[in-house]
Amino acid sequence: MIWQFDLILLTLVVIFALISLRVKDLMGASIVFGAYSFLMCLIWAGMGAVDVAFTEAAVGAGVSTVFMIATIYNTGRMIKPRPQDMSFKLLMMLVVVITGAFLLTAVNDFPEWGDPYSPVNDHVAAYYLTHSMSDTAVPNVVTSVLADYRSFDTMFETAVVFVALIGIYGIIRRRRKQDDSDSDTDALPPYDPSESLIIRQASRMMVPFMQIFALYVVAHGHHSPGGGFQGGVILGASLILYSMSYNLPTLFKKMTEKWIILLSAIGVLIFSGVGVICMMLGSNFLDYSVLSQILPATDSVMARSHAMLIVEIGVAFTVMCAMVGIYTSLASNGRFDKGL
Amino acid sequence: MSTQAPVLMIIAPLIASIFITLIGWFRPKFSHPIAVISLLISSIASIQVFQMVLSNGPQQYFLGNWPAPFGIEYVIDHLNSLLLVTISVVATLVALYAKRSVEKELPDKLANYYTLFVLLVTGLLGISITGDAFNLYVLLEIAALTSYALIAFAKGRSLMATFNYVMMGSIGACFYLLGVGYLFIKTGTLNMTNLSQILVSLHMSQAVLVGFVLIILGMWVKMAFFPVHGWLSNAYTYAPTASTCLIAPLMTKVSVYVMIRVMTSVFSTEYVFNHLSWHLVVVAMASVAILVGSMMALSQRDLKKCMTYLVVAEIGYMVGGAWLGNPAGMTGATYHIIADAAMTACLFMAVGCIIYKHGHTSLDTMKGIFRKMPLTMLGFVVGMLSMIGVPPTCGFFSKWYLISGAIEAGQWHFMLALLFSSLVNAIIFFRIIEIGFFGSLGSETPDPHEHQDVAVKEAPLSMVLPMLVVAGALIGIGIYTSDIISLVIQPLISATF
Amino acid sequence: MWHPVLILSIALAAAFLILLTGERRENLRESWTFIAGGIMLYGLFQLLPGVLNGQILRHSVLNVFPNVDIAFWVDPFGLLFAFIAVGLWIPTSLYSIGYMRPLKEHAQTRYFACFAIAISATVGVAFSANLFTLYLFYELLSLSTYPLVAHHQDAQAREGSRKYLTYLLGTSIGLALPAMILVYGLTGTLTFSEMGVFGGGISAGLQVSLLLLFLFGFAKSGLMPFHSWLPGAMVAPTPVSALLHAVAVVKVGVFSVLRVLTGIFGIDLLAGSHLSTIACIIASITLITASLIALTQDSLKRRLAFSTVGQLAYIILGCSVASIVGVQASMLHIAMHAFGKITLFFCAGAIFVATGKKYISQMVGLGKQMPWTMLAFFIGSLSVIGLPPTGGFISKWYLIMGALDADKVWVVVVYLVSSILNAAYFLPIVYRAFFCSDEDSQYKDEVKEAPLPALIPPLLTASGCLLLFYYHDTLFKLAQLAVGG
Amino acid sequence: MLQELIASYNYIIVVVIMMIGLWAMLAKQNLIKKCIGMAIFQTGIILFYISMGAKKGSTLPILEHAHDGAHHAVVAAHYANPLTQILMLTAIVVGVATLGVALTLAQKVYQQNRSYHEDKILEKLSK
Repeated sequence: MIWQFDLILLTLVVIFALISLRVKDLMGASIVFGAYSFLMCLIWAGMGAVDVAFTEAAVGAGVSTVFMIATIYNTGRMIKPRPQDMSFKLLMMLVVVITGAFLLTAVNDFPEWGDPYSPVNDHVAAYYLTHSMSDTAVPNVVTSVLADYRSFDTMFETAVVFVALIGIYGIIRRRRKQDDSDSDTDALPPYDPSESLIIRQASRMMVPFMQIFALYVVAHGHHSPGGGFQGGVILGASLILYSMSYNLPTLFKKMTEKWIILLSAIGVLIFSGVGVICMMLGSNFLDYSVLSQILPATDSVMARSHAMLIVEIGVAFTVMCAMVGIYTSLASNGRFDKGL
Repeated sequence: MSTQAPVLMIIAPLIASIFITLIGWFRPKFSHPIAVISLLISSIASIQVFQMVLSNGPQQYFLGNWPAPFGIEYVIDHLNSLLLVTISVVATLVALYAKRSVEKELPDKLANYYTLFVLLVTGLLGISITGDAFNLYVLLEIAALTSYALIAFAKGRSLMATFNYVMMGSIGACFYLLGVGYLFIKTGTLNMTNLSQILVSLHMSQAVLVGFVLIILGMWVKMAFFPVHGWLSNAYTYAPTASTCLIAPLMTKVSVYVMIRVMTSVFSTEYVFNHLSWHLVVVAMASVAILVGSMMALSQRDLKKCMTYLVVAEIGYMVGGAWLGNPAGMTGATYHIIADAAMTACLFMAVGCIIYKHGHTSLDTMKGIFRKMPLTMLGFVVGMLSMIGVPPTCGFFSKWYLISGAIEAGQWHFMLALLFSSLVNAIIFFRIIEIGFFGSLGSETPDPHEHQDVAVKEAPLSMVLPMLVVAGALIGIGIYTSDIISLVIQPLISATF
Repeated sequence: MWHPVLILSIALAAAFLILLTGERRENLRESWTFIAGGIMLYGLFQLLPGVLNGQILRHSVLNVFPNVDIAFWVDPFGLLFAFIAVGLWIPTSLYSIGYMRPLKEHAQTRYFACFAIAISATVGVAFSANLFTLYLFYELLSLSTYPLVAHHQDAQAREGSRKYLTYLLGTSIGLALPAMILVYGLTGTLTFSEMGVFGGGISAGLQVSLLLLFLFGFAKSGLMPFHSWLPGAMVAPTPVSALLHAVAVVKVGVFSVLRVLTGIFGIDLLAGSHLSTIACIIASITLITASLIALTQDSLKRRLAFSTVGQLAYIILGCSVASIVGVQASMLHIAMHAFGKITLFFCAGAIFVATGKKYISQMVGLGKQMPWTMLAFFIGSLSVIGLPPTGGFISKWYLIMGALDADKVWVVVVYLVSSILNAAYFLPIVYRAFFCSDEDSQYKDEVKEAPLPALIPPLLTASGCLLLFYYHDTLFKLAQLAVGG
Repeated sequence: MLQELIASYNYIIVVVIMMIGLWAMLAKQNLIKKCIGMAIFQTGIILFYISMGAKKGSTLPILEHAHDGAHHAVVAAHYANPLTQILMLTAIVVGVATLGVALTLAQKVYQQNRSYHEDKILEKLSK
């Protein structure tokens, strides 16, 4: 990587973070935050963490920003200045500065940046790189670590997304024709983006391509950057785009609320189900190698590889549904009839 | 290959949560039985594991059959085996208890509620059982996210309280993750056993020090240790009854467990107490936490809120005990994790029964509560006696060890704080007894005969029974103290000191 | 066969049966008390021969800490105390019936049940083989007597019961508990032993602080400045006061102090250091001050309460001089004072039941109308003052002997001064009740004796005071056995 | 020399970003700004992990392999660190889940109190 480029990016990131916190318009702040995330994922890509960069581009710069916009759409967007208690801010500043200084004291103690033989790179990580092929036959080590060596983390990560979806539904969802008293027609902007012909047509064309790409990302995660998360987020984003360019009811015609919930649960079920099957076949939870007993024409190594694909599909289901579900909840303010 | 019980206790509620969502969408009333069954399976599995640990010593379980530093492993030793039993059993009882209360408070969200309920238990069990620092973070987040939602379900004032909780919880989790990062950069491993092996030679490292401090700080935020206790009271007070009953006893205790785990298993007592040697400052903070919590509890006019501040004070007990730096203090702290989980569960369940029948828990309006709800108040009395530390309830024994630890370490202020908090608990307790006896608080003249013939209006049996079981457990734990200490805590203490 | 746990659980079972029987069938309910009391007394008598032969029965129920069990033993001192508690429970219950029913008190079931639990706790204290068990029952007693003190449920009762618990729980948690933990931390044991548990090697400063913590920690013994719960608790119904002041609560306090002084510190350690003097000074101050305050009280029950504070200090003083005779004397005094003081309280209650009067100034001429009550009152006061032919004389005699044995002449002076004060605050009451002209008498013919259940118990206990003057051999034997004399 | 500076510059920026986020979470009054602060804090941590896993002159952690399934001996130093990446994948997902919950709460709070301003909300609640 080019260090000058890196230097500029790192500086820019700080500036963008500050701007997004300074801007009085919340919509603007969200957009700046999106830009911040995007710069961040450039940095990560520069450091060789393509999978992370990929995810951040989809999640941080994409979906997160859309979540914020959906929230702001239903509420107020301008911050009205108010006289503030500066002593509190100063106190917090002090806390933060002390914490930061404390964190910085350790920087000199870190191994040299980029050292391939630092403990982080040498100990466990090196094992993964050297054994991934022989253990799992998956060349993308990120995928093999994600979906096999540390698949237990990943399963719970999927569960986290599922939890968020269920939790948000529980908090925000209202039955229709029930208390519409609190702020029904709240802050609807005069401009309705779904009426724009250009946007409609453009997204109509884009959505299928996005979805095909997403499927590719899921399926080809063994050999190239990508996997269940990235694919799931892109799938979700395509649906979000669809609903943004038309409106929510159009989306719900294709994919109802019920399916959002059920599919997200099924995603987790696929993942944990694979684990349970492994247990039933007499090995430890998530030990894919025993799946060779039931998968046709596989040895224990290939069984791992195949099981990873199954698991990634489960992840993709859950993530996609969670992204769409969270977005629709936020955008429609829990009523699931109209909204952004 | 060993038994599957360790993973079964985590997986049962996880899979149950999926089925609750799938089935509950169509038939919400099935949610509760599924939740209870899965938690029962968990309890049985955890008891089985506990017995295995007692007879065969610490157990390991490799997920995905990957050997330890490369895959994720479960480590069940003396420290967490009993905690696992406590979590799963308390959760089962709370689940039984929750039925009527949730039906009343959140009738249209049964499926969502129980999904999150069992997932919270999954998270808590997972945190306690895992031997991997990063896996712990993921489960910490599961537990955190579910508890946010479970609290926010109550709507109303709970929303803002939860928002603050989300902020503090995220800071806590981020600090933990960052701390793990600082350790990771020096060691290259996330496995706790492996970490502790490598860290032995890294005691002088500044990065390791920062990492340790960050993890501890993160846990303090999570457990609402003074001075970052502000979020706890509102969040717990405005939450739905069943959520408080589940979260208040278990969530903070698990954070305390993580703290002790990091102090003893990842680092060593040698490092924490001899190398760093600022543990006495922490004990002083714990004393302040106890004082502040007790004072705040004393000034409340609402029973539930009062109880939440007692939780803050109890956290001071455990942190202080763990940082006293001697075996007695550590024994007290670990014993108190179990004791306090049962105590808080009992009290919040009793408070929940009162809410169920009475609508609220403002102290001024609880005239005749003893006659109206005799069984509920029986449970409450036992819980409160344990809080005060009256033998033979378990609260007495934890206090005993904590005080002996304080004396051994010469930390008189901590001992005084403990005694002060006992007295405050006694005052709070007798304030409620007085309401039972005199009908009112303060200067109002009580009328001896006005509430003599209040009809008994007890909360439903499905709520009262689990509470009484917990109340009985308080005495049971107290009676079996010496067994618990010698079988469970002693091996742990002798391994770490 | 007869076992301390069995004996104390009989009282618990009685409490349970009382609760079950309930308000409707009150005769059946009360009969449980008497049945339980009878059985317990029988059981204690069965234990007596063994103890007199010098056997000490030990029984451990449950191990709680290393070296600390919930354990019981039947030693002479404990048995002596258990005898007093159970023996006086029966007349007190009879008296309660005579007191509660005419006044139509509410919640009698609760009252009798709590009473039984309190007795159970008292017996538990008596038979505790170590400090931990003792503490356990000590707390149980505080809690179970709270409903009794708060019985009237009015503003005054709230005041009194608050004070009661604040003092008792406050001191036991704040002082006695840390002291106990310290002792355990220092010695690793809490079991009472005649030699004390401190082998030596404990600094004098620490010993003094432990002594103070224990003396004040067991605030039931009413040592100043932690005495004011006692007059405050006078709001309770009179039978409760009788129980609190004569049988259970205060006696448990001094019993605990005596146990700690003899079983934890050991007489030798006390005698061989300044500890004895310190304890003596504290007790003496309480003794004199309480007697002086008692002089100024007009409310009969309050005067009795301060008299109790003083008499408790006698007992502690007797033990604190740290001579063998002194300790024996203080054990005897527990018994003697119990009989005397309970008589006095019974009489106060009988007067209240018959006339509704509480103040001494209203009792002029009462002797003509209530001769039996006032006779009993007279005997009771003689015993408390320590004049023959009552049991109080015996114990006071030995108390003085004990002080002389320990070469503490100033203690003898304290005894004598306070005895004079005792006489000064009791005898005028009796005198004015009997010897007054008809014009001065505030009572005409309308007042009669209290109903029989309220009259018999004071006469019983008064005759007990007289009998103890002649038949105190067994008690004395027990006391002698208790301190290896 | 310059390279070394960049190396520590990297970590310094990490701390700066995290502290910006932390400060926003603690001191900002606007709930949405708090949420943004939370996201910034999390990205800071992610950057920290990614930085520690970076290797000079390495390529993506996708192993070269022949099509017949045979593979060469792998030199770990040639590939970027996969472990930190998957840890951070998890962290990103956890972060977006938390963000979603926080935003939902913020939205509901706004509807109750017609404001995102913390003090204003607390004033209103304490009435």
